[in-house]
Amino acid sequence: GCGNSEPAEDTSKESTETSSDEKQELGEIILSTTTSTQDSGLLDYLLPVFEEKTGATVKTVAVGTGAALEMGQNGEADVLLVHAKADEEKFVADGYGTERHDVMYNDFVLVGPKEDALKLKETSGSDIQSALKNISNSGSTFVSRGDDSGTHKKELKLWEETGISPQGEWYVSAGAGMADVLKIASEKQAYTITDRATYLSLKDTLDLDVLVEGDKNLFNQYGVIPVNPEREDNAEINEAGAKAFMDWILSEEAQKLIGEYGVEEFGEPLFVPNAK
Amino acid sequence: MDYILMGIKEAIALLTSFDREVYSVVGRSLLVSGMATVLSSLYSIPIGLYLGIRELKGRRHISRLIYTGMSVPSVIVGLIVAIVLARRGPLGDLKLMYTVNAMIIAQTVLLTPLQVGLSYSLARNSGKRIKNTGTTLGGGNFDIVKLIISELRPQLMINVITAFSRAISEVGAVMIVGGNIKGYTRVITTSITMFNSMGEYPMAIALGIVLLVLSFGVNSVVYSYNTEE
Amino acid sequence: MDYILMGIKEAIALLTSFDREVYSVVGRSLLVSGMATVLSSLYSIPIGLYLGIRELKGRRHISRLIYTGMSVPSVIVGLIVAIVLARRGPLGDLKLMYTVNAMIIAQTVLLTPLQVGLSYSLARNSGKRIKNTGTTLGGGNFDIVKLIISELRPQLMINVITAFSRAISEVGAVMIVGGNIKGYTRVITTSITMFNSMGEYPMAIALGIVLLVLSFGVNSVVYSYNTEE
Amino acid sequence: MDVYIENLKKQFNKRILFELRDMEFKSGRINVLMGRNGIGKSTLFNIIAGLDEDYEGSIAYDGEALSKEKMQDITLVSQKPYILNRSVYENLAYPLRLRKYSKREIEEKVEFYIEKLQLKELRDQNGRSLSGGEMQRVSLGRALIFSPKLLLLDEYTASIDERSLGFMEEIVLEYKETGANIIMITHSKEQAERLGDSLVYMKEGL
Amino acid sequence: MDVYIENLKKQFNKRILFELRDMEFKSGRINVLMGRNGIGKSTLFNIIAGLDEDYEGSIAYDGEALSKEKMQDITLVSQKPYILNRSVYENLAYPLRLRKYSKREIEEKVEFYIEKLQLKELRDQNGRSLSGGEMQRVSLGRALIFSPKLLLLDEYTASIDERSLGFMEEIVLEYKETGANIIMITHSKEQAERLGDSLVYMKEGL
Ligand SMILES: Nc1ncnc2c1ncn2[C@@H]1O[C@H](COP(=O)(O)OP(=O)(O)OP(=O)(O)O)[C@@H](O)[C@H]1O
Ligand SMILES: Nc1ncnc2c1ncn2[C@@H]1O[C@H](COP(=O)(O)OP(=O)(O)OP(=O)(O)O)[C@@H](O)[C@H]1O
Ligand SMILES: [Mg+2]
Ligand SMILES: [Mg+2]
Repeated sequence: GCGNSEPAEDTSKESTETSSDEKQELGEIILSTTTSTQDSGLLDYLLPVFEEKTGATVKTVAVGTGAALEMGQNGEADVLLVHAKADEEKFVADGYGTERHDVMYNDFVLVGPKEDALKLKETSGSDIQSALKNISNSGSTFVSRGDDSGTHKKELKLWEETGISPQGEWYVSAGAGMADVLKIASEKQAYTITDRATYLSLKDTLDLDVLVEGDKNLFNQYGVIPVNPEREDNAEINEAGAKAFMDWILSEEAQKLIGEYGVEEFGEPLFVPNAK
Repeated sequence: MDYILMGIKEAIALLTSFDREVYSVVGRSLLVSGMATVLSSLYSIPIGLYLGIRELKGRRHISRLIYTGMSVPSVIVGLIVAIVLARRGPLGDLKLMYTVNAMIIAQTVLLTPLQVGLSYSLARNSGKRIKNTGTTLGGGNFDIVKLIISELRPQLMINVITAFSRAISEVGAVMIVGGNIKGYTRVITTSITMFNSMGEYPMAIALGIVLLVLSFGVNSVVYSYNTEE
Repeated sequence: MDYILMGIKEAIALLTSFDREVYSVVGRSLLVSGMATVLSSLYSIPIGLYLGIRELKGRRHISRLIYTGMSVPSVIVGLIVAIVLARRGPLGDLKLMYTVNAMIIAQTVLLTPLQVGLSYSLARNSGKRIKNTGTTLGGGNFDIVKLIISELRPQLMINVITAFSRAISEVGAVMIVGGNIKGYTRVITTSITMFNSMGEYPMAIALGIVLLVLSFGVNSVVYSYNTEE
Repeated sequence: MDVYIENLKKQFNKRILFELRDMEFKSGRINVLMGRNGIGKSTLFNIIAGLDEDYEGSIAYDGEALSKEKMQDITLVSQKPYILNRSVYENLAYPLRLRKYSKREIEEKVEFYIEKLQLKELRDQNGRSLSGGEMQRVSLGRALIFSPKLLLLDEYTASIDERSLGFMEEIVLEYKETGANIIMITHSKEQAERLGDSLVYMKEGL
Repeated sequence: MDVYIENLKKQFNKRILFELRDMEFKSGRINVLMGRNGIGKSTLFNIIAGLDEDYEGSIAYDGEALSKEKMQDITLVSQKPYILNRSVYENLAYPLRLRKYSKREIEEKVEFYIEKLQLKELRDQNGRSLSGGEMQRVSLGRALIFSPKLLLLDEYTASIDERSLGFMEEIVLEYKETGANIIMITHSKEQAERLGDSLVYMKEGL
């Protein structure tokens, strides 16, 4: 409880008008995002810079894309950073979010057994559709996320574009996170589609190689969406904080940081900034 | 709150749908956790009781160590079993990873310290008179372990129920070594976790209710062998 | 197998580094699980004992229901507590979601059926003589609950240790209501889960070892109040 | 507190243990209850003390049914006494603490019985580690200390040494003078003769 | 099995309970052990039976130290017997089953003692629900059935009714004829006189 009759508190409120204390205005921002951004270490790298600059504290809750969007709908998060473009646009259109902007992308790759029995590297090159056809025709095991995540949705879309409805013994639906699915694929010497960041961070523990990459269909766009504070029951939303976070992550400074992340460790950036 | 109501409705729908998929997930949960409970009971209870009746030196330290074992997080158990069973691991040739057998192994390992700890405590706290009786009638340590099992069956049953409840409700170990693969290694708790991360809360709650119904059934069966009353 | 060795090395490094981040995660684990254990003990033990000494009608069914409660998966507990504490939930105004307090609440709820079940079983199996003694000396039900607590303290301590071990090793509930937020709600088990999914197995194992060391410390303290010997 | 038993029938599962037409135990007396092993004496005591409600028939306590208030004035010195896991002193104090006696009263009464039952050396010893005879003393003291109106003694001197038997009997004889109803089970005819004012024999088919 | 005790000292924490210079119990006799409550009789029995190893001094069994084999021939009828949670029949059979007796032998011996201890009606009853006196009978039978060479009887008739006392004593007198060593604790001088061949009094500072 807070005794709002106490004069001391009133003065403290007034003193926040000064610019040096402006920082504290932003307070706590709840950022709901996918496990891939957290597990890749990107957020641990970015957020301290933002917090230092603005004095806000960002509480990151990393969940599946489905749960992240659900949190946004319920007003449990102030701002979202997710990667399922179609759903995101619907989310904004339905009035759950105020706006949506591209932040960055990473790319998906098709990984599989090192010996590459299907010779996908040679025959498919960077053509994901031909690779998928080849896998399904040969009945080679393919592990799907099967968890309704952004990655899963992307994979399903690729199958759809290829004109195959994947089902049968060869198509394993794991219902697990990216890291688990990569491990399963490695154990079973199967194929799967993964974001490059997760693959790179687990590479040493896996018996898998990248077989197909570079198809523009494999790009994975991340977007930022502030949750709509005007919706019923959304009074708690930290509107200013969400806006500040969005503005910052789209800013030149943040975009530059994103572009540099991972170069040192993996020799290439994990995410490509593309805010407009 | 709507989620909870929707969850209850969904649970009824699931249970009455006789959907093969649902039943196979439930059956697998029962198989994995039931087998793990039985297997771990077979050796952990005798070991725990044996340690409990022995007047070992440094008993206080041993007690603490044993009870500490009960805190091993299931994710760690999963991880270590996975390291051993993985293709590159020492038992990789058995190709057990991502199978129901791997899940049973992981849960058996997970339950071991719990079962040893609870049996140990039972022997220490209630086994003294039984031990003395057995000893004066000519029983050795092994006979006394058997005697305690038959004398304290109701209490041991509760320990077994406690172990089963930890197994059936845990997700860390089975997720790592099983992988929640549809049709093969998916169990109730891994499904719940999956639906939770998908934001499908009513479905998650529904499965939670299904799990409790299952658990009630198992407890009823176990309980009917319990001579408590 | 290398992971395990690396994990052990890493664990030693962590424990001796005196890294503030590591210590705050460990401290938070202890706070959350310790508080939840204490809070749930305060009411669950008396309730369990009370139910155990009463000669209730339909006792067999009550027993089964109580033991069934021990199987509630932690993810479900997390989910339901989250629904209640969410901004739009009935207790949304308290702004508890994603705080340490929410984690304590969730684990307190999680431990309740376990603590009730174990105390209930204790009263049923070992409380009869104490109840009769208390009754003939003029005690009412409430006095008898107090009497059982003082007479069976060693056994109750083991129940409390069992509850603590479930709390400190579980991840489902604290993950959902806490969110594993760095510097705020990150605890050992949520870190382990995170490192596991990041593929940093040695670090996950190292934290598992840290957790066991912590648990050993707590058990030692609890155990020194245990009058068993 | 007079006890009047009417048509009391006790059975385990289907087997009838006893059926008592009527039986009376009057206050101000030592009523001795005898009978062969397994005839049901201890079982009857449990029923009278309100510990076992699984019976048919009726028992009147001063003409009334058993109530919570009445239970406060009834106690049982069991054949296998359970001594609490605390000091002998605290064992004796326990029934007084339940009844919210003042600190001074508790101290006075407990010291009185410690003296009387020759428990001085055991004062601070834990009750669970006592010898058989010591337990019987503590159990008797713990029962008398709150002045019950109905005292059920189940073979309360079975393990008492010869030297102490005298004062153990003396104490009960003294206590009779308070007008309480004392019912005592014993297997010793001599003891029954020394202490008893009335004698009831439980027999098969009574 | 002769028992010879030398410089046996038992203490709890710092308190010395007893120090026995030397004490001898010869086979083929009933050796009575008496002493006031709490003097340490039952504690001594526990030590002799090998249940309590926390003492100083030495005990020789037929001149030798206690071994696993010797333990097979020693038994204790406890002051507070623990009867197993199984039928009376199975309680009696238990020590024989431990010793891998044949089915026929077990049946013969058990039936013999059921008859002798007048337990016929209790044959299939659960041991935990017996009355005090019934437990003492079962406890005695369970001890004699495997013909121990050293039999420790701790107040084994404390709760036995007058009618049965006779045969309970008779059985032990008969058993003496096997040449076994019987040591018996009792508080009854009469019983000591009736049965005892020798008498040891435990006293403070002995
Ligand atoms: N649960 C039970 N089921 C069957 N029989 C029982 C049960 N409980 C007690 N009995 C029997 O009831 C009878 C009466 O027991 P009780 O303890 O009242 O005898 P008692 O007269 O006090 O004997 P004692 O002189 O040996 O103390 C005994 O034969 C006992 O075996
Ligand atoms: N753990 C203990 N700590 C302290 N004293 C103890 C402990 N255990 C037993 N004693 C004491 O040792 C003494 C001997 O007990 P024991 O049972 O051997 O007596 P006893 O001679 O058999 O008496 P009784 O005739 O009453 O059966 C008792 O005074 C008892 O209080
Ligand atoms: Mg009796
Ligand atoms: Mg004794």
